[in-house]
Amino acid sequence: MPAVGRAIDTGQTQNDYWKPMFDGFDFSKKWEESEKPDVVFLVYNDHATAFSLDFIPTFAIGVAEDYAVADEGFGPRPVPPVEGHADLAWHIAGSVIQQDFDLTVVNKMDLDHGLTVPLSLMFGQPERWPCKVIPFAVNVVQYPVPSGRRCYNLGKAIRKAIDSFDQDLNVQIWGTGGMSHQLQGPRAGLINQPWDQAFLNDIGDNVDRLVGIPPEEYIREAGSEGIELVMWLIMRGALDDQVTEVHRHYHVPASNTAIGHIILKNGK
Amino acid sequence: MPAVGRAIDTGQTQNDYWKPMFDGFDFSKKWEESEKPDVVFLVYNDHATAFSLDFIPTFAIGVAEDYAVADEGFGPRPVPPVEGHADLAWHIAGSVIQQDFDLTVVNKMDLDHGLTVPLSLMFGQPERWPCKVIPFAVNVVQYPVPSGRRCYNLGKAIRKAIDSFDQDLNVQIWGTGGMSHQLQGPRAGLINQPWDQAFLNDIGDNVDRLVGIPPEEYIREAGSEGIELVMWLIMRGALDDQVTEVHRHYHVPASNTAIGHIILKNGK
Amino acid sequence: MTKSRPYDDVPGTTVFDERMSRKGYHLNQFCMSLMKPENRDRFKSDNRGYLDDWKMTEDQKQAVIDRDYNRMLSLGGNIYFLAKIFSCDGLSFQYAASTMTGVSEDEYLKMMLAGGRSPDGNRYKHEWDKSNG
Amino acid sequence: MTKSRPYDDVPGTTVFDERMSRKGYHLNQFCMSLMKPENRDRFKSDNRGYLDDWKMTEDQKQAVIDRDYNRMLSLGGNIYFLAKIFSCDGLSFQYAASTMTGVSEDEYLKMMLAGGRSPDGNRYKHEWDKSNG
Ligand SMILES: [Fe+3]
Ligand SMILES: [Fe+3]
Repeated sequence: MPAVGRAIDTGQTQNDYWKPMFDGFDFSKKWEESEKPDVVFLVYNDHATAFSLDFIPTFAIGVAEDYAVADEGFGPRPVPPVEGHADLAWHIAGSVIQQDFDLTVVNKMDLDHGLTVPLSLMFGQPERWPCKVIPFAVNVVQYPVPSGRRCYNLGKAIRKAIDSFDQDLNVQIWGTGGMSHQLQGPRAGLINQPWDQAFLNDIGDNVDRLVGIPPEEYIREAGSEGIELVMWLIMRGALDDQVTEVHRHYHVPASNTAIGHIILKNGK
Repeated sequence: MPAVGRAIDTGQTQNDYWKPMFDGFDFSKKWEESEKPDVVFLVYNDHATAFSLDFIPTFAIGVAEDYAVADEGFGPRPVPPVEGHADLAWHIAGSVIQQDFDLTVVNKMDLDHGLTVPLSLMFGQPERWPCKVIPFAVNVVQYPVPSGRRCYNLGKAIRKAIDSFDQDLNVQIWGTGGMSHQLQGPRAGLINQPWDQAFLNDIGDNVDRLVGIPPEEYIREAGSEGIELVMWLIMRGALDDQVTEVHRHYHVPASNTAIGHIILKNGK
Repeated sequence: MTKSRPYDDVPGTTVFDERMSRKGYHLNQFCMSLMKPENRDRFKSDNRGYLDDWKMTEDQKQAVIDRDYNRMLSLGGNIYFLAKIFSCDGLSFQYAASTMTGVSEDEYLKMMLAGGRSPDGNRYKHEWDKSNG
Repeated sequence: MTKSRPYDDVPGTTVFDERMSRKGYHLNQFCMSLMKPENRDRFKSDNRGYLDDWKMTEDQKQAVIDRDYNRMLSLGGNIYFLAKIFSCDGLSFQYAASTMTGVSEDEYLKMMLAGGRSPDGNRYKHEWDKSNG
């Protein structure tokens, strides 16, 4: 979210307000340093930046060699541009379209905080991002948004595509998006900690429950922007049926939002 | 195709070259006059007009109130602008996305000959088109294109959406695109009349065969641009399983292309 | 389509479906334009003049000038688009959210520090009607 | 990915898959620019000068200047994009197609009037190799 980006960009991560949140990422940053991914397949939502109402793709995959950082109304964030992995991205696009997912293929788009804040949280403030990124944008702005089940099945198709790629790469899948939050209207500020905790509890070993949650439950229980959690199901679909939890962190508040993250690795 | 548009726009439809082709539409024009559709759901392909390589949607539905006629490099065709049917288009978009087709929703796009030439062929040269149009663009330019089976199933989802709309409208589905043709390379000019005739023979009562045709068969047998025929399968999917053939016409050549059309109505 | 939706009974919340999107198209496209610095400058120096370039309703323009975000939401604005307005004003999501809830930014901040707004009593419109009635 | 595809053995045909699309991105985007009259005017009055504004390879630029459509295809051009060039020249698809087949427009027209190019002998590359060898 923009406020987290600003805290990072203005050096406020260690003040009383932000420290507990950023501390939760210490482990994850070290873990990334040891894992050294070649590519992150980064599932995120564009926040009315690359896509206006003129053109609203349900799922869009970036196949470019590089991407600029967007100006969302207050100048671009001071972070490095993002390098793509065109070979793998095109391979996934082709494979997933042939598995009956009707992607929009994108050669040019600016990337907003939905993509760059997760990079900052996991990689800090390097001169250059330590790996390549395939941006995968999901429409969670204009209803109807894709169902949780559709997202989960898409994850499975992406996994099949990655497994059939003929280069040996260390690929991570990130599902992003705040946990419960609502940014709009008289109900703004809604946070549902028990609901979020149940989501974190089930994403590893009981994802079937999560896959069946209808959009109105996200809105009612997790706030209008809690719908972003369907993106986590794409990540989950791309992993093995059996996974091991490596790390988990949950914190309230980050500005208007409950922020949670969980690291899962394939196999028990 | 552009040449057909030019023949219409420059008053050459009755010369020796074009007359046999245009005569094949006499029946169909009269049929449209008696049918008086309220809305045509028009499945077509954008020919690098509204969509550049920057954004390539597999399936895009137009939900706008109106659309301009595109300038494809020689000025816009002298035909009326196209009126949309936003109510029905949004209803279909919502329903079809919830049936797991990952549409791109479009509020603004200029329409090229892929959409306006079929309108001219069926409606002639009116001051104003006699009905509203929902443009539905299918990617048949950038491979991989959607499979015939995916298109056919999409047609079924569109039908379900139209049937559940709460206004009583006379809606027609048009699938467009040339039959066999190849516009490029040393093999340009390929026409496969027996293959086309078999396609016309089977689209009514033996569509299962057509649904299984892989892209390489279209390319090999019907020319690189023959792949446009997958769009006919969206139309077919939207009709009843049992249909009656009302009219059929096939002619070679129209410039580089075999031109065919068939009118099917629901039920035996 | 004005059919009811399963989320219509959530209180204090505007779901950006096609009913809202069709109302708010020009309002939201105006918001997108503020991603360009030159447009922000023009808008800042003359709100009204800049807005008059857009096919927005008078109500929409006035709501923007008033920075009345709840009104903008009811007129088809989507929060991610509207964010371009308060970003251009140099204000945060937290500030904007507080104005929508009718409490001061400070009170809102305190609520968030205390764990945010509870879902209890905030799931259904009838729960709000009761507490107001 | 340079894996072979089931259509690679079709002769005289370039299928616009990602291998071609990645080569031809800037060439094709240049073509799209010719949908604007002012760009057509600039291009017509100075092909080379206009092309130098685009991140195209020298080979691509020369192929455009030469109106060598087969060469443009081999360098990643897609026929629907390339159509903007011959449309801008006031030429037809039929003319452009004839230049790609190496016969005169008149001969090409006659072939089409006689029912077009038969698929027989034109389905597989080995059929063409044989007839050339
Ligand atoms: Fe977000
Ligand atoms: Fe065509």
